[in-house]
Amino acid sequence: MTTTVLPRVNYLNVKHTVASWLLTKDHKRIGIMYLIVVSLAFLIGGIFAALIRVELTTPLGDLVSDDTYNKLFTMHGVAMVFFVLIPAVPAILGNFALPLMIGAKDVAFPKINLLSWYIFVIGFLFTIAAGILGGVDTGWTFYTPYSSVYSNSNVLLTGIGIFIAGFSSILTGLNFMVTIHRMRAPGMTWFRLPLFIWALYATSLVQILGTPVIAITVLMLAVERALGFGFFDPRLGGDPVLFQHLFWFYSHPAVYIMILPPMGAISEVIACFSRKSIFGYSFVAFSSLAIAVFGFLVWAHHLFVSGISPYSAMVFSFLSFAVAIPSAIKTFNWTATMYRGAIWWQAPMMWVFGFMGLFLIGGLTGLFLAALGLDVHLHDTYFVVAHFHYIMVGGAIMGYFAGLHYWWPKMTGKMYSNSAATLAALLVFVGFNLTFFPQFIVGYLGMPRRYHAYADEFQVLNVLSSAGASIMGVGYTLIACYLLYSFFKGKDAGPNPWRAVGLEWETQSPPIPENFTEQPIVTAAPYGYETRESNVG
Amino acid sequence: MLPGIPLFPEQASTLAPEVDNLYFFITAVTAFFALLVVVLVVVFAIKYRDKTGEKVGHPIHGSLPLEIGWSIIPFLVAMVIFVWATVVFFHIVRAPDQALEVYSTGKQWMWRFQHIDGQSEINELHVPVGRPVKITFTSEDVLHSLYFPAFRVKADAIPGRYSSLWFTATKTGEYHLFCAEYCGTAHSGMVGKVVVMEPDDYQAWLSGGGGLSLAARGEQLFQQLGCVGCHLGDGSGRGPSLAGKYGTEETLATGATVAIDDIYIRESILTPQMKLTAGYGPLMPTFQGLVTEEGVMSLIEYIKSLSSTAGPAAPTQASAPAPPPAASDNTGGPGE
Amino acid sequence: MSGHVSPKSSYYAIFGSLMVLTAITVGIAFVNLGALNFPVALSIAILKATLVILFFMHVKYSSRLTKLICGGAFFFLVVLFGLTMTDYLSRGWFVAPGGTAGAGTQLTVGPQTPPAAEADEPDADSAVTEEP
Amino acid sequence: MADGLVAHVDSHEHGEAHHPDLQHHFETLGQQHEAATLGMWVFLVTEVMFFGGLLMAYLLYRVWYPEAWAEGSLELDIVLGGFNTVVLIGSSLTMALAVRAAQTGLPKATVRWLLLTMALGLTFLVVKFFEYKHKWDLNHIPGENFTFEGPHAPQVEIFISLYFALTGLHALHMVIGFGILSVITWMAHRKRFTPEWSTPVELSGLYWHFVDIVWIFLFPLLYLVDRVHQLN
Ligand code: HEA
Ligand code: HEA
Ligand code: HEC
Ligand code: CUA
Ligand SMILES: [Cu+2]
Repeated sequence: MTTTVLPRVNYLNVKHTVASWLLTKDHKRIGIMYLIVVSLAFLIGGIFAALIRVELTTPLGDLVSDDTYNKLFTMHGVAMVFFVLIPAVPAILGNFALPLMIGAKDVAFPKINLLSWYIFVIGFLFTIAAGILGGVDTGWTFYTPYSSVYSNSNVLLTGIGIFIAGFSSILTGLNFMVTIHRMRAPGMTWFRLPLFIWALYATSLVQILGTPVIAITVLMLAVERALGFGFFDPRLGGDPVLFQHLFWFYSHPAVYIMILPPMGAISEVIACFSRKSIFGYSFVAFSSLAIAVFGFLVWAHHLFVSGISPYSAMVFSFLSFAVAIPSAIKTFNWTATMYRGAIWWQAPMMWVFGFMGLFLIGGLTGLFLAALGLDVHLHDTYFVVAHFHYIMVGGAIMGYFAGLHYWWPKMTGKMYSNSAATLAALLVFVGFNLTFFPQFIVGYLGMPRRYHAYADEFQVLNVLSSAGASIMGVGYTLIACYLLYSFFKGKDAGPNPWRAVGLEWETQSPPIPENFTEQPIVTAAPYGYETRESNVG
Repeated sequence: MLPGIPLFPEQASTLAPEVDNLYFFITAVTAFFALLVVVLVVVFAIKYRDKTGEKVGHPIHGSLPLEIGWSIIPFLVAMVIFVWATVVFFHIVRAPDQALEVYSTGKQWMWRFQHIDGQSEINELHVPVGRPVKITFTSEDVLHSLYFPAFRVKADAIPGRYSSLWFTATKTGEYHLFCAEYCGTAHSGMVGKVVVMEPDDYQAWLSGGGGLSLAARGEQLFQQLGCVGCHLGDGSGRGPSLAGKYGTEETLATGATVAIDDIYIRESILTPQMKLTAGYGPLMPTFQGLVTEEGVMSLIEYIKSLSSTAGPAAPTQASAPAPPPAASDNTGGPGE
Repeated sequence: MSGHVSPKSSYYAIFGSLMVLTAITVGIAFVNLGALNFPVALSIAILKATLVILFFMHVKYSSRLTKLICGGAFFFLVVLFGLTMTDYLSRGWFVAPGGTAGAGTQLTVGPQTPPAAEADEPDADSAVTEEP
Repeated sequence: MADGLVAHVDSHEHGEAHHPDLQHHFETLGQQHEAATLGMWVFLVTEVMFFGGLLMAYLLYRVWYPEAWAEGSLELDIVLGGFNTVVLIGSSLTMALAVRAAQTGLPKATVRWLLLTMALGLTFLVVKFFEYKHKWDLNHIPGENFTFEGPHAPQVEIFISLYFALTGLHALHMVIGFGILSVITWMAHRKRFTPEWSTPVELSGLYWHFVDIVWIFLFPLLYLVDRVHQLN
């Protein structure tokens, strides 16, 4: 290992003015700017979640009014889905790491990249405005005719916010796709791409093909609500179920926008801390694409009791089972990667351990819901709530934190406390299970979701759930503390604290504005950990 | 163990054990896969732990047989679940022939149930044990969803459409009834109970409450709205006779044929011009706005009852299943 | 560094074909082909679009990737239409015994109650609303 | 790094003369051109899906309410629609010729063809405006004041809603296209394009052709629906 003297200039300190941030076209800075906005959205969404959990400690609706409660879970869902999880990994970690990992100076369209951030912020502001002006109470799914005719809340403003934020997602996807096609360093062939890149590529596919459909759907909803056009209105003979088809045509694939990038990050971290190549590289790579493509074929599994044809339900159930297979392939390959590795228990790997268990439970309970006869009972109960939190919080958020902890030293040049990070991972893991496992049981008992008050016998399980949420809250707060501390006061991390392979670790931390001092040329497959040192464990 | 915490819902319908068995099966299968992976991860993490971070792993790059194996086996397992679950599903959606019919409408924020014999109740439903009950329902405003956890059935109520669900209760008692589709402010208050009774008690309950039978109320409406003026029993009126029509097929002016069922009658009342009967002009006015969803349901029930009376009996005299004599305009099931 | 350059004449030829096809599609709209009118009109539109894509947009001379992208867009459009229609087209197939259609009934007309959010008293007797 | 997996070479010499249009993060004009073209195509895919949502609604209700569709379509003026189709396809031709002129290094011709394209686009929009105005006068705007005589009035309202949504969105794309072409024309006038670098013209061409294609579908879908069955 050669030690180079770090040049002082890096992308963080090259200029200090606020304008130099707000007008930056540097993908790394844009990634940081996303990090700030998304963390804010996570905090807001988390506060809503906390209020939900407090309300639900008693069966009576005694803390907040029913209308307020309805607004709480709606805005929780909207904030978490559209402003946290969809941008979290692609827009923060992807933006930061993608060009570095493929040896490019920047993404293909840096100006559009900055534009995406602004669009995102404007969408976020609209949504916040909707919240401040009284909130919105339709559920994050905006089902008509409630949303188009009956609701008295700020549906329009929220809809516009989501519509705008959608374009940010589209542009990010477009940018990444072109970048991966056209900006790879010499020698960086498709099968030398790190798996995170494959995952981002698959994600951009979904963003490009799916997001326009939600955009037009929200637009139709808005026009129907504001101008009285008829698209879904049953009074004219329109079909409210059509809205659900169009909504889920995007929103099911969107769950893969949320999980694929964290899966990619997991692949990076697991290889690095097992000191091994990924087991079955090409299977993991192609399963990302398979999930992205097959993910478009299953949306109506959210509609099994919405009045669709039973035969159609059968088709969608079948396809939902089929789409589980690529996820299975990934899971097994990650497990096999650890076999005979040299597993280094560092903070990012702790998050991976959590991810593996929780994603598994989330994914497997998806099979319960994809099973027609069972979904009739489970649909719109807390079982569904538990399922998606296991995947989205236990899987995607855990995967996001794995990636954030992995690249944090590269992003900031600073190291956080490993023991604090391990403790946080443990707290979140324990708190998480306590929060959401009881919800499977209460769901099977029949407690419907979006209930402000519930039957007495569900109380004990709900109290457990609220208790768990507090532990989780402590965990998340801890993360915020030590990461912020490390940013200002942390030890220098050095260019490659994990001794990882990959182009992003070849440059200094934090990287220079142009990423690399000289154009890298790639000559081998990724994850060559074994061949690096002779010290086989 | 904590007393008083239910961990499993009551099984109170013939469908419940079917659904629960499926649930246990999927739980067992997924638990197997979950344990397999979790145990392996834990074992590997401990066994191959390297505290120094200096060592490197063995160069293992993959194995085609393994990849194929762990693609095919989960797929086959998933297909077993799929087939089983689909069979159960079709049991759930296909109501048996001789079911006791109940009509219902959901609106913000209550459920109204209308028994054929006249009783109507709100947020409460009385049914006999051991007999299939089929509920046909719709919504007057937004989406709702009728959900009986103890019976493991639910279906969305959709404005402009009829949905149906059925169950055969197997245990007497009182069970929850929920609205499962988010419908606005008091969604969580749109709850009630279903009371499963012994058949005798049920009969007693039925006769306890007065009220016109659904068909009889339909008959009243048929007169009030002036339907009789055109739809004479012998077919001599301006509109076709409706006697004996239900369940048959009608030829439309376009030459197409349609089955005369609930939906078709509903359409005929609300948008008569949409499907004109062959041989008649577009004379019939729309009754949209003049009759409620429940009114439509009782009219349908009345027209249905005409089918059982053979011959050209004038519709006004059609004999509906005789309601209890205490026929007042005010229905009030014991539930109210 | 530019894309493909075609001779001017080929553009005029394509334009001519597009005009002819437009005339045909308008003409055919006035000829009764029974159920075929719509498929024919759609086929002509697809043909016209293909001409524009291949020649005006130079896809004929573009890379495999561009062709793949064009094909991909239409593939997913077909997925959207096709899978959604599996629902709508098969709704009529499922009729539960006893007359009322089952879960898969085609929607008819809407409710008549205005969207006032009145959780009013149960008006059991008045199945008839006031005459306007 | 001791692993030897990654070698380094010097990036392209900074002493080389740079094309003024080459952005710093690209290596060559070729790479830049390919990235931009690919980006445009991907963008057009998103546009296809965008219109796809509306077309899905169109498809469903057309299957459900064929009579209402025919009734609604009779309200549209086939002559104006047909005229606009010719105008728009014509503008596609002039656009293609403008791109060709730019690629072959004829700035004057480029400007001429672009102006012609814009004129045709404007003609389209003006005709569209009068069609809308006609609808407005007849109270055929969906919403509270929608009036329509006929047995299928509610379903015709859905048809008209889709008509406005589809053509409105299309017209919006035309307006945006008009804006883009104005800039491009100005750039062409300033002789910014050479056979070596005419990517912006090519990209706006792609966009313009796409808008044309949308109309190629909208015309039969909206104006030519089962006329003959209605007219008998
Ligand atoms: C990141 C988000 C995410 C992800 C990745 C998934 C993944 C899956 N989801 Fe989930 N889902 C949601 C988020 C997500 N979901 C949300 C938000 C909702 C509710 C929305 C709302 O209504 O508000 C929902 C609701 C939902 C429903 C509708 C429930 C209802 O409302 O009635 C269904 C039904 O089929 C479903 C199924 C699945 C399946 C089969 C997968 C699969 O992709 C899972 C695949 C993974 C595995 C299966 C685990 C690994 C595999 C193995 C270890 C091998 C063993 C496997 C076999 C034997 C097959 N989900
Ligand atoms: C990514 C998605 C996501 C995430 C992360 C979460 C996180 C949480 N969610 Fe939620 N949830 C949804 C997506 C998500 N949720 C969706 C889509 C719905 C459906 C909405 C609908 O029905 O319409 C839902 C609904 C939902 C319900 C059901 C409401 C109902 O149906 O009535 C409940 C109830 O318990 C709940 C709880 C929680 C809890 C306790 C957390 C906890 O994990 C939250 C913990 C977080 C905190 C406590 C914040 C503290 C954080 C910090 C202090 C760190 C600050 C950050 C930095 C600066 C780095 N959520
Ligand atoms: C002004 C006369 C008139 C009145 C009043 C009238 N109808 Fe009709 N109805 C007709 C005519 C004419 C037809 C046949 C043409 C058609 O299908 O619209 C018809 C058709 C029907 C049909 C379809 C029958 C078939 O065989 O296809 C039903 C059902 C029906 N009417 C029910 C009713 C009910 C219920 C009412 C009262 C609420 C009513 N009608 C009031 C004239 C009338
Ligand atoms: Cu009615 Cu929820
Ligand atoms: Cu889904």
